[in-house]
Amino acid sequence: LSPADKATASDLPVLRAAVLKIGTVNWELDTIKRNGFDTANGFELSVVPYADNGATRVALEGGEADVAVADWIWVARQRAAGKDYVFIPYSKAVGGLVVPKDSTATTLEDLRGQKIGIAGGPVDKSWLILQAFAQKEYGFDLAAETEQVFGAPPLIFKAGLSGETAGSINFWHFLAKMKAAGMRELISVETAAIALGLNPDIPLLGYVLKESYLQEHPEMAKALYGASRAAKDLLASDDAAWEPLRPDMNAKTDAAFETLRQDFRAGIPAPGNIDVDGAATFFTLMVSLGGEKLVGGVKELPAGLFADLE
Amino acid sequence: MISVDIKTKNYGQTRVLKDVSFELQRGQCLAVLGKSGIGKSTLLRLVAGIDHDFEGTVRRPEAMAIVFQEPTLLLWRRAIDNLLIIHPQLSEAAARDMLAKVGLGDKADMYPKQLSLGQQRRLSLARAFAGHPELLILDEPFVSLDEATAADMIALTQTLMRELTPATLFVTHEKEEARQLADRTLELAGSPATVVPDCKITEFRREEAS
Amino acid sequence: MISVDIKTKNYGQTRVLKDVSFELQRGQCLAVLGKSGIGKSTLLRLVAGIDHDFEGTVRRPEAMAIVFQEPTLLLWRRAIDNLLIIHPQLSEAAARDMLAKVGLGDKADMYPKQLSLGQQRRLSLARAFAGHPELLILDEPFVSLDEATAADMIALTQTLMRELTPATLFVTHEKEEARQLADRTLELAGSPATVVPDCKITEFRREEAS
Amino acid sequence: MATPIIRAISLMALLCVWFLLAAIGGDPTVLPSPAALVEPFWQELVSGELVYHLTMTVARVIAAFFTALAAGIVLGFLMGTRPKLDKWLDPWLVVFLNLPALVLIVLCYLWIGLNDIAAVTAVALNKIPGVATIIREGARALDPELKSMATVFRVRPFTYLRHFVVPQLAPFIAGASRSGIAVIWKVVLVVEFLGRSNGIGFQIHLYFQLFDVAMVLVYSLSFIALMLSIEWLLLQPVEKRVQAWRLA
Amino acid sequence: MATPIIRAISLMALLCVWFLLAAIGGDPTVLPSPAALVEPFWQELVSGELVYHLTMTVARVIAAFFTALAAGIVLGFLMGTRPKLDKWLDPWLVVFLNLPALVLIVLCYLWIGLNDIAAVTAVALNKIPGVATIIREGARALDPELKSMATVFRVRPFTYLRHFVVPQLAPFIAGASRSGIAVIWKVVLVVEFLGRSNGIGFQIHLYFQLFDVAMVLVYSLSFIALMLSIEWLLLQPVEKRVQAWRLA
Ligand SMILES: Nc1ncnc2c1ncn2[C@@H]1O[C@H](COP(=O)(O)OP(=O)(O)OP(=O)(O)O)[C@@H](O)[C@H]1O
Ligand SMILES: Nc1ncnc2c1ncn2[C@@H]1O[C@H](COP(=O)(O)OP(=O)(O)OP(=O)(O)O)[C@@H](O)[C@H]1O
Ligand SMILES: [Mg+2]
Ligand SMILES: [Mg+2]
Repeated sequence: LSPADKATASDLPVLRAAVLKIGTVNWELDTIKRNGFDTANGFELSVVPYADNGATRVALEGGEADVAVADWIWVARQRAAGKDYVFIPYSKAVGGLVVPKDSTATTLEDLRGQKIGIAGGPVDKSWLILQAFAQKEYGFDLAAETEQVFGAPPLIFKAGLSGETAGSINFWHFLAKMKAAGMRELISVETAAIALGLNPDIPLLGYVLKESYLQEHPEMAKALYGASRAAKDLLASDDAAWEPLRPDMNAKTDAAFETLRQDFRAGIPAPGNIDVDGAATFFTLMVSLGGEKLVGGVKELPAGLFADLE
Repeated sequence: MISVDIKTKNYGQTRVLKDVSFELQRGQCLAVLGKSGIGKSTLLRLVAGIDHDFEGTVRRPEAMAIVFQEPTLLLWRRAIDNLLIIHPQLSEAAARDMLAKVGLGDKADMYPKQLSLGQQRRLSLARAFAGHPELLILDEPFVSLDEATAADMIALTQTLMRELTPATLFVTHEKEEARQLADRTLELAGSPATVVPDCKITEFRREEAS
Repeated sequence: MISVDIKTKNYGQTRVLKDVSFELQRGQCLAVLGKSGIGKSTLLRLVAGIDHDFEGTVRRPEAMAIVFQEPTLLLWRRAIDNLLIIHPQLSEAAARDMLAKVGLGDKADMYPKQLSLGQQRRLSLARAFAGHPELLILDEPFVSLDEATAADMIALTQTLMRELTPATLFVTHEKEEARQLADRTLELAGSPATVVPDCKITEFRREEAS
Repeated sequence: MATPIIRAISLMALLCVWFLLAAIGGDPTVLPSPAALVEPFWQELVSGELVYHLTMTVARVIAAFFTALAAGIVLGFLMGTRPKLDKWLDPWLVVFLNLPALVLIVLCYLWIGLNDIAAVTAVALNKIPGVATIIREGARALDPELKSMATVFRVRPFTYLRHFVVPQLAPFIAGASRSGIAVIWKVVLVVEFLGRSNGIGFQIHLYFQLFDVAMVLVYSLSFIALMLSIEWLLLQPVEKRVQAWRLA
Repeated sequence: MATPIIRAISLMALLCVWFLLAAIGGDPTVLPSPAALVEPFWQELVSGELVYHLTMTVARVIAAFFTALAAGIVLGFLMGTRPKLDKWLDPWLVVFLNLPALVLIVLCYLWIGLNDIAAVTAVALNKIPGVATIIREGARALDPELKSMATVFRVRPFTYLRHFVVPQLAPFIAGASRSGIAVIWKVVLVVEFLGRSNGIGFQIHLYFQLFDVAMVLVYSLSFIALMLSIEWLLLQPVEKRVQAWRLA
């Protein structure tokens, strides 16, 4: 920073972001800071890394951070429970189900009676969507007719590679690694979502802020969104922008690095506000699939969930 | 100076002591006699204020010293520290001196378990003698000692009694010991044990004088 | 039947015993005398095979029984169980009988801490007598007992010695006790302690006979 | 006052403190008041979820507890009574004592597979060194006089263990079991969220991810309630019998 | 054989077992051989990362350890010597003993804030009941005869604690500290990954997420190495002095 920048920086409101240190969102935040997209949008970004998703949420709730990353279904649940969380889209990247290289399975039905490893728990969104898809497409009760093994993402990763599980649903950067290691995607959640009549362009992941914070800093939603967009545009178009991120991406090979970059780019949502109707459809499906456990008491998308970005 | 009036002492359902009362002035020494298991140690514990679970009253001075029937030492502290911890006002020289008096001059830096039982008992005696008790309670203090050592200890006790003039209460099975040390004896008998009526506090000195 | 030949026994740097040797046949009883802290208990521990850290040899039978200087009871088991656990072949009736013999007939169901010290010692005696020892080791077994009880215990010991004819080794400070029970005496003296030469194993019976 | 009454009042007091804290906090999503748990609890009970997950967890806790306790007692006793063995094994003990639960759990899952054998093994391996450490201290403090007595009277090894050693170790065993079962249940929670598909730990982690504190508490407290009843119906009566001689 | 030599051989043996397991496993991503850790270790050491995170963790462990030990010993002693107090507090003890670490940690973070005070409080609260449980057993086993002796000789309370109580509780304190410090460090790991941005726990969890087992082991073993040196340079010499009377 030049001395002039410093002077202005200290006057700017600070946005403290609690993020998973190894999360992909770091790539974006890193790019924002590196290129001064934060100060350009009138705030100063301060990133506090944590080792666990739960920790970032505790940080947001406990007032140690102003923004964290979550999916909007989680946010909807919190909002319904009385929290004043609002959502700004970040990524539409979703996962899929992968099978070992030499697996003979061609459809979900072929997994009947076998083990599926799932990283996100029983209310993992990908898992729910795939269940609905199997039901609709083949009249096949995926949950009842397979055995599920829920576990930590690295363990699901390993169990998938070793063939202990016949299929795996994992977080997307693990999926990228699994694919890089030769596993094959049996079906992507995107395909399933389209088949279910959902809008696949609805970003699931996003930044979560508190309304109370936005009241104090009314411009912040748009400012953050602006900075995020600027970083995305850069990352989407400029391969060179990735070079400084590479050490933190934990990509051992060039191939893995490529996959990660591709998948990240594929996950960049279209600019602008979220399609609320599409989200409502999506949410209704989630309510019917995940039930109380996933969404708490709510049946409908709570109003005011999505921040206005335009 | 000390006055004891015990109506009853029970252990659970069993009554052990009944109507035991006596008084004892400074400088006086009372020997408690009675067969094994009659209640002598129990009586001493009541007098010492260790056991409050009885009917009756006991008046006792503050400054007391006791020799239990078993040595009851701090096994994790050296012999000399066993004196110094209990008597913080005692100088180390005085403590060593006291150890020498009971014949443990060369054992000051040993742990109790490195002493023979007789030596442990003498350490326990030294501990009782090292303070300035107004009431001295001794529960069979001279057993496990050979004749010569026992005689030494008795002489030491007599010296101490002369110098510090505590009221002394002691249990023994040896009539001879009682005669040497005590002014009077109190014999317990019966079930529940009580003071034997005919010899209620026999007074030796007077006996001897008569 | 038992033969003891101890060259030296050290505790750390300190030599405690030196050149103690004797033999003992079944039915014989040897009294060990010596002043407090001389090394009597140490000798007994060597003979009993508790302590192997010495120079010399000891030949002893398998079946032994011991009365330590302190009662050494299982405080968490009732009096009767303290016999039955050590002697699994003993019937409960026989155990109660043995308790009655040492005057604890009514204390069978008490925990050791509920007994007076004299009673605990008698329990420890009963434990030693309840088996069929070929070697009986007693370390001051009759202290803390009144005269009458002590006499009973001595009589009991004599009966036992007559019936089971163990080799007996016992420590005492009372010459009178030694005279009543022992065939011979062995006196320890000196530093390091060794057998007093002039009275090396005095033989009472013979003495008396002469 | 009778013990059950004291217990009831004492728990009531705890409940009051909680009510107070919840009222002061004022944020039911952070700390819901006890009253707010009744409904979710009922719901989970009726649906059978609670009983199902509790059963799974309890089964794991029991399996791991007895394995860890048995192995830990044997190991601790041997190390406490044999200084030579102790010297050799002590470095291993320190290493395993301080190996993070995560490392052991992950290695077990990776080697044995994502199954209950791995889970229970991981938990037991986690706790054995802790039990051994405590028991070792107890074994070092065993009375040498009683040992001598046993030697002279040729007491059989089993009798010696049962009537000489165990009663002397009883306070150490009691301490190690109580604090041990608590640690085990906490490790079971971790094991369950890392690689099992049921159990209280699985549920707690799920609801923690959803930030549903009420449910987290419902599941936590169910196990605690179970532990309280075990404590009162089993542990304390047994302990009372074992320790009777002290109070007699 | 001299103790240091035995220790070295013993640790070597452990290393050999590890080499063997790694060779048998044959998958360095699951269990890398010890040799494979040298480079990452060196790298973390040179970069200063290792020292930084280790310092943070050790500071938290020390703070929580002394808090938990002091409070636990006092509480355990009071409960062990006062049966009435024990009856009243026992239900609380069982509840807090079995409260999942996660619940306490999250509540502390939410109430006190995401800072080190909350972290240390959470860890200490987690361990106090465990220490108290073990010490309570020790306090119950205190020799009543020594207590009587102290009463008659009017031994001052502080002297009584120092020379009568502490030496009798020593084996319990030793056991509780050793197993306690291990549990505390494990809870610190959880505390760190749930809400701190540094420390071994943070790093371990991070590298676990990345499935970098080598790094997880590097960080775990650094702490273990530290514990081994504390054990050998501090704990065992102290223990030897305290227990000298047993071996004399
Ligand atoms: N805690 C207890 N519970 C039940 N009975 C007990 C308890 N303590 C002692 N007794 C009984 O009380 C009686 C008196 O015991 P006490 O120790 O006073 O005897 P004593 O006269 O000192 O005997 P000794 O000369 O053998 O030491 C004994 O019969 C003993 O069994
Ligand atoms: N573990 C030990 N370390 C050092 N010295 C010891 C140890 N045990 C005993 N001694 C010493 O050895 C000597 C003999 O002890 P022992 O117990 O054999 O005496 P004793 O003849 O039985 O005496 P008493 O009649 O008093 O019981 C004593 O002077 C004692 O201080
Ligand atoms: Mg008595
Ligand atoms: Mg002796």
